[in-house]
Amino acid sequence: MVENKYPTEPLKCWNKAKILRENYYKDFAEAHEKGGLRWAGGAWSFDAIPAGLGDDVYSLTGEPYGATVAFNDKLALECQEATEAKGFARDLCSYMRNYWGSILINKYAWPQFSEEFPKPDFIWQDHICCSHAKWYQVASDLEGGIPMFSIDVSVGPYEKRTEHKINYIVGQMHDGINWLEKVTGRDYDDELLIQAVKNEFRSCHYWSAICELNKAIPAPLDEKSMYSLYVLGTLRKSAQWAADFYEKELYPEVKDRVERGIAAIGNERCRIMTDTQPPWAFLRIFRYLEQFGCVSVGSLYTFGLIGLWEVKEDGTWGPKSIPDIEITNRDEALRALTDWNLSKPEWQHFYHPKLKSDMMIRIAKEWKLDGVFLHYNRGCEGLSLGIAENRLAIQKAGIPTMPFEGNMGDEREFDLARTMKRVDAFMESLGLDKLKQ
Amino acid sequence: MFEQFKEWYDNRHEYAKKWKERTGGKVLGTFCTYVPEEILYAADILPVRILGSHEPQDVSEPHIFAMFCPFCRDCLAQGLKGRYDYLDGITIAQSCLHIRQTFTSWDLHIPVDFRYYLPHPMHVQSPQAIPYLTEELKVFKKAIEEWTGKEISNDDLNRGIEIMNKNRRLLQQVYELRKKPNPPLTGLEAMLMVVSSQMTDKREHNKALEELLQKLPSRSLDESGERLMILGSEDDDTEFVAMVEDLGARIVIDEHCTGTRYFYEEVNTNGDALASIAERYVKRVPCPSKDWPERTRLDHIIKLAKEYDVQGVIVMQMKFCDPHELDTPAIKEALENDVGIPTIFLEFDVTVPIGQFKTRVEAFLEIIREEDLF
Amino acid sequence: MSNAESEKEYWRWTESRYTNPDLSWEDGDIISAGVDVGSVSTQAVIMVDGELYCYSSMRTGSNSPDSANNAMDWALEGTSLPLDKIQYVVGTGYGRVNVPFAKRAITEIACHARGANFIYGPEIRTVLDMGGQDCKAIRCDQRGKVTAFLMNDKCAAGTGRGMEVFADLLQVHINDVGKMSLEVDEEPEPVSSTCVVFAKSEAVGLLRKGWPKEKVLAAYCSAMAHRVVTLLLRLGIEEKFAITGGIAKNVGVVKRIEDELKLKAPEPSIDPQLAGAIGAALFAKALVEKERKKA
Amino acid sequence: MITAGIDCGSKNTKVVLMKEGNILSTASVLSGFDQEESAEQALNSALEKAGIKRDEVKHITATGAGMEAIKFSNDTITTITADARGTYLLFPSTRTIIDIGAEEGLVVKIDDQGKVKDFGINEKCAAGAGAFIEAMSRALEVDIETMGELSLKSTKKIPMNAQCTIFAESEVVSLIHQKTLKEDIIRAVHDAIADRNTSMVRQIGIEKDVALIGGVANNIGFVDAMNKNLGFDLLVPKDRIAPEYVSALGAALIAQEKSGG
Repeated sequence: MVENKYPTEPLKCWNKAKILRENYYKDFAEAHEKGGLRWAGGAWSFDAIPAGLGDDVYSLTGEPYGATVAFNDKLALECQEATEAKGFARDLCSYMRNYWGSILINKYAWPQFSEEFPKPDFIWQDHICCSHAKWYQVASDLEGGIPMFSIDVSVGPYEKRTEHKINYIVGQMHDGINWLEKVTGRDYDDELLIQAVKNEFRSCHYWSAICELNKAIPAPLDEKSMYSLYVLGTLRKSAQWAADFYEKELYPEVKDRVERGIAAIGNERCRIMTDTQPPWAFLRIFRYLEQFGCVSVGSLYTFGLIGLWEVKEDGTWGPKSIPDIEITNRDEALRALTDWNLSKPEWQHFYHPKLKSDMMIRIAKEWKLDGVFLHYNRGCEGLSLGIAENRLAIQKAGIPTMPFEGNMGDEREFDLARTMKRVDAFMESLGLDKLKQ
Repeated sequence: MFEQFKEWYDNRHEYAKKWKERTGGKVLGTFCTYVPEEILYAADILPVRILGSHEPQDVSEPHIFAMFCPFCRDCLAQGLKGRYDYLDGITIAQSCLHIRQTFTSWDLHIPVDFRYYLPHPMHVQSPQAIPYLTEELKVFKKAIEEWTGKEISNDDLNRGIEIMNKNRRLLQQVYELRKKPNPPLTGLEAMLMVVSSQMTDKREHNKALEELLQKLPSRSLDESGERLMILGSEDDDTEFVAMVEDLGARIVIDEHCTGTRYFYEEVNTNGDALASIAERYVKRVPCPSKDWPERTRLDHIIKLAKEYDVQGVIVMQMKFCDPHELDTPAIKEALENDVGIPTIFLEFDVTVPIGQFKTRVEAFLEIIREEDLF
Repeated sequence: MSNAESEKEYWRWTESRYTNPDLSWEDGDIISAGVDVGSVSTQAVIMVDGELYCYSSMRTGSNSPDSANNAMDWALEGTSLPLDKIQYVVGTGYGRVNVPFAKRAITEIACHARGANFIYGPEIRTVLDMGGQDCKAIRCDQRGKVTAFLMNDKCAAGTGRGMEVFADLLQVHINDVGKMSLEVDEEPEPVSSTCVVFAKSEAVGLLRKGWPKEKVLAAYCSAMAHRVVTLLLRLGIEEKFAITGGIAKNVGVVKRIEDELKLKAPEPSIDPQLAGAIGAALFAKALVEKERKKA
Repeated sequence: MITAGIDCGSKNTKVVLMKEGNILSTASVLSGFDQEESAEQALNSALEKAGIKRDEVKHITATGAGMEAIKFSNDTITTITADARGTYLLFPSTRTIIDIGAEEGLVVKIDDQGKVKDFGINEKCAAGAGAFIEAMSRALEVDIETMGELSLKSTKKIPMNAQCTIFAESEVVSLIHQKTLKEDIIRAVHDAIADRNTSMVRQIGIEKDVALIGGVANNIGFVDAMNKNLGFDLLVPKDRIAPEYVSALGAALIAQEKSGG
């Protein structure tokens, strides 16, 4: 048994995060009993906008839901085979297939809250990946028709944004709000919208601030734990509870861990990051890394799916500052929301892999990494977009990479044994062998 | 009658090189049919659509993850192998993720003078789409002007529109003839005709079409067999089409972006030229990646199936092409259940196992014919 | 297969021939034949007025015409029926266009549906044909005419060839594989890999773990069964449902398919591997009648 | 000091005995169900050939798919590292190694010290590996050893479509039906595997010199197809040791270091 180099201790707010996540799925299931509304959409949809319909409007975001299904391999297989029987291809987004499957077999991944899959009242989606709007087009078909609105945000990289691009998105948002009033029969409250937008600013800002703290050696958080924390932002980034959790609980605690030198992994001696969603049913691969004293400090995915970033005076990457503006009306709120979201790191590579490579190389340097794991993710063409070019660029920058194929939500396409063999070889090439346990 | 089109199709690269010598003009490679060629013709640029070669290749793997569609990898392979070395520039209009990677990898590894990524609305059913695209087209036009150093006047734009519209009109006239009980052309000939229009100077292509339309109406082929429709993403798999027609069937209509989706609608010039062009590309029969929230393509497919009196439909699914995979079940259901037209689903790769496909297509035809054996 | 291994041919199933003792071709009106040249096996079936007169079933060689000839010669062996007395021969299967004496070729899909209709009766609506190198799910009407079908020829899992590879690996005769796979107290996890080559090494791993052969076979048979069931579900099953092709004789796979579908497939009265050739022979009969009508 | 390297492949188990950097003997047996037993057999026959006793062997390092099963080895090392070490000894100018075994192909990039820089493994589909050629030799009823030279007689290039090993068989059968010459079919088989492996190598990036090791390297037809694809000649071990022994050789070398030799 080797002595740990650094002290470790569990996260205090861990259970809080767990409860917030459960409540989210509970609220969705029970929304109607509370006289509230249910909507479904993606983790990137502008959830701040339906917030203007009232405090009793609950959402179900498809990607985190699809991942929840993936954790339950029996349910996942049932869902996937149900979609295949419907004639849908196996290579489609596995979150999407898990979600459709839940509709088809009418099972909710949270049976303690609802045996049956709760049917949403309307669909509120955004669109940047080919599967975004089409996902819910099919979902609506399978549910026998649900009113759907989707906003196209694929106007190009942040650095190239112009007035007319923003107008295109804001215009759709205004149309969307009129549509929401029509399908729900409710009056829209701009004050609630403005509040939600401010919450979203806080959620995204503080999540990045938390990830920035992982620059420290030893890393206060490992990616496996980060998955359970960043998820809140993918559920409802514009919610008061999400913003408060990140700002008032998680950020201070992680800051304190850094100050006291608390490590996620006691024997940290090698730091890596990953890319794209992990194969959710096989997070034990991260435990396996610990045997080599290897910690994954995150990824562009965990940092930049919800977190927003900017280059600070000293040239390093830090949390994007919360806009110092007075929002007085709907249009201002929507414009601010649009500009804020267009800077999302995980939206940039949709236009060119170079934009992603640059960010990844920056992370590798600033977070002091020894290598990069690239998950060639058959389950997500959106985030695997350009991954081969990313690999070439990272290699060129002199950073060792370990690509491996898998699938975030369909375990039939991930081979744990083979992947572990790959890890052995990669660690060997970094000159690391297993620490005697 | 179709030799000229086949000649163009087979020797596309030689044609483009000669065109350059002859005219001293620039040749621009285009990805996807959303590129507004009107503006390119207005600038006296020759747009050529970059397509694959249907050969096994081993060069794209380092650049595009193998889960992306074979077509986008085949196209990149053409670039990496230097077959498009005569291009002065490349441009893409935003549609699916797959072909986008061909453009970006091309941008990274194959030197060309001019590269342009044209943002293009995916939400074409939104009232915001036309004004937005109009603005993007202004920026695109400006970029072209800066590149060529020549201003594009309104007359130029109208000229570009007329060249494109004429080609669309003539192709439509030929397609009209395919509605006849025994069409005077085969599916293979039609494919060579439409695909070659995407790699030749439309003015020349128009001439060839006009000559064709002189002779074609009086041409009569052997009795056509089962009337089939092919549909899917891009498709210039001449080997497959020939195989199907060798089995005695006749392909009378297609719903491919290398076919009808490319030329079906004209630009209606009313007022501002760019706005008119934008309107055409927003309102055209969409690529499935832009066909939401409504599935407008379904009605179009059924309309075609009826107009062309189709007895069976071959759904040609490009492997890993998500936008189409997301529509296929709905299309099959609409055709089979709503209008009772049998369909067969085939998954295509860069090369197709022709033997295995032959058995399937034959069996499919046996479903339609052979009543008298029972 | 290394040569050392392939010398012991566990995969080699028994070839067979048969003549119907209660039938004589002389007093028959229409004598028709079907030859099914598959990638693994070849069958020749001769029918007298639509009744099974004689047949042969043997392994396909590397040359289709020869395989067809051999099968036909063997089928006629011991009968007084000369080849030229057969009025119409239809070729089907992989080498259908290479059957020398066939007047016409019809796909195995049409022929298997027609053959299943003959073997199992007109109430069959769904046919699963598990052939040597592909697997077909077929829907048909009461006449045995195909209305829809799906084929798996992308991956060998779920094919006779895949099963042969396993018989060799485990050194269990192909005819005993199915029975043996049922000699397990409880069903093991199916093998995970769909690639036959990897399923093989996975199986080796299990044997090394000390699993008995029957357990490994069970794991493979259930994987195979599950694979074809998903194909059936994609097509949509309508009762009654029947299985044809070589694997139909593998009780281990058949039982597992039935269990997954919660459906019983009827016991075949005739070797289900003959379905294709029977269908072809019946079509040949129909074609004779068609010609007569014309005349 | 004498050390042994054992490579437990999915098909064969190979042993290399070394003394102060010199190869004493090699031996190979079919990997049975009991891999340790197979390793034992291979080791014993190698000892016999070299005329030394078991207890003279100071250190044994195992590598390959089944290395964990070899309880009597002192330690294990992954094939990646073993290949790097073994090839570097044979060809110090090597920067890229292609190792094609029965079921798996892999590429290793090494620096001028023989240290692993990057690697790639071709998994999920066996179509790029030796098992593919074996399946084809069976379908063609041609002896595996003669596949290589036969294919060199071919004058015609025909493409193979099927990806799956088993279905490539049926494609081969149909080519036979079409009366295609066997040498042309065999060439097509080699080209198909060569294509898959070149694209695996390109993925990692080609840096010369490039060495080809593993059993398939004995197949001159395949080597020829690879050379044509890459546009230059691969280094293939022959005089000092056969290509299928290079991983075991690497393991034996590591055994020497581990035991301070």
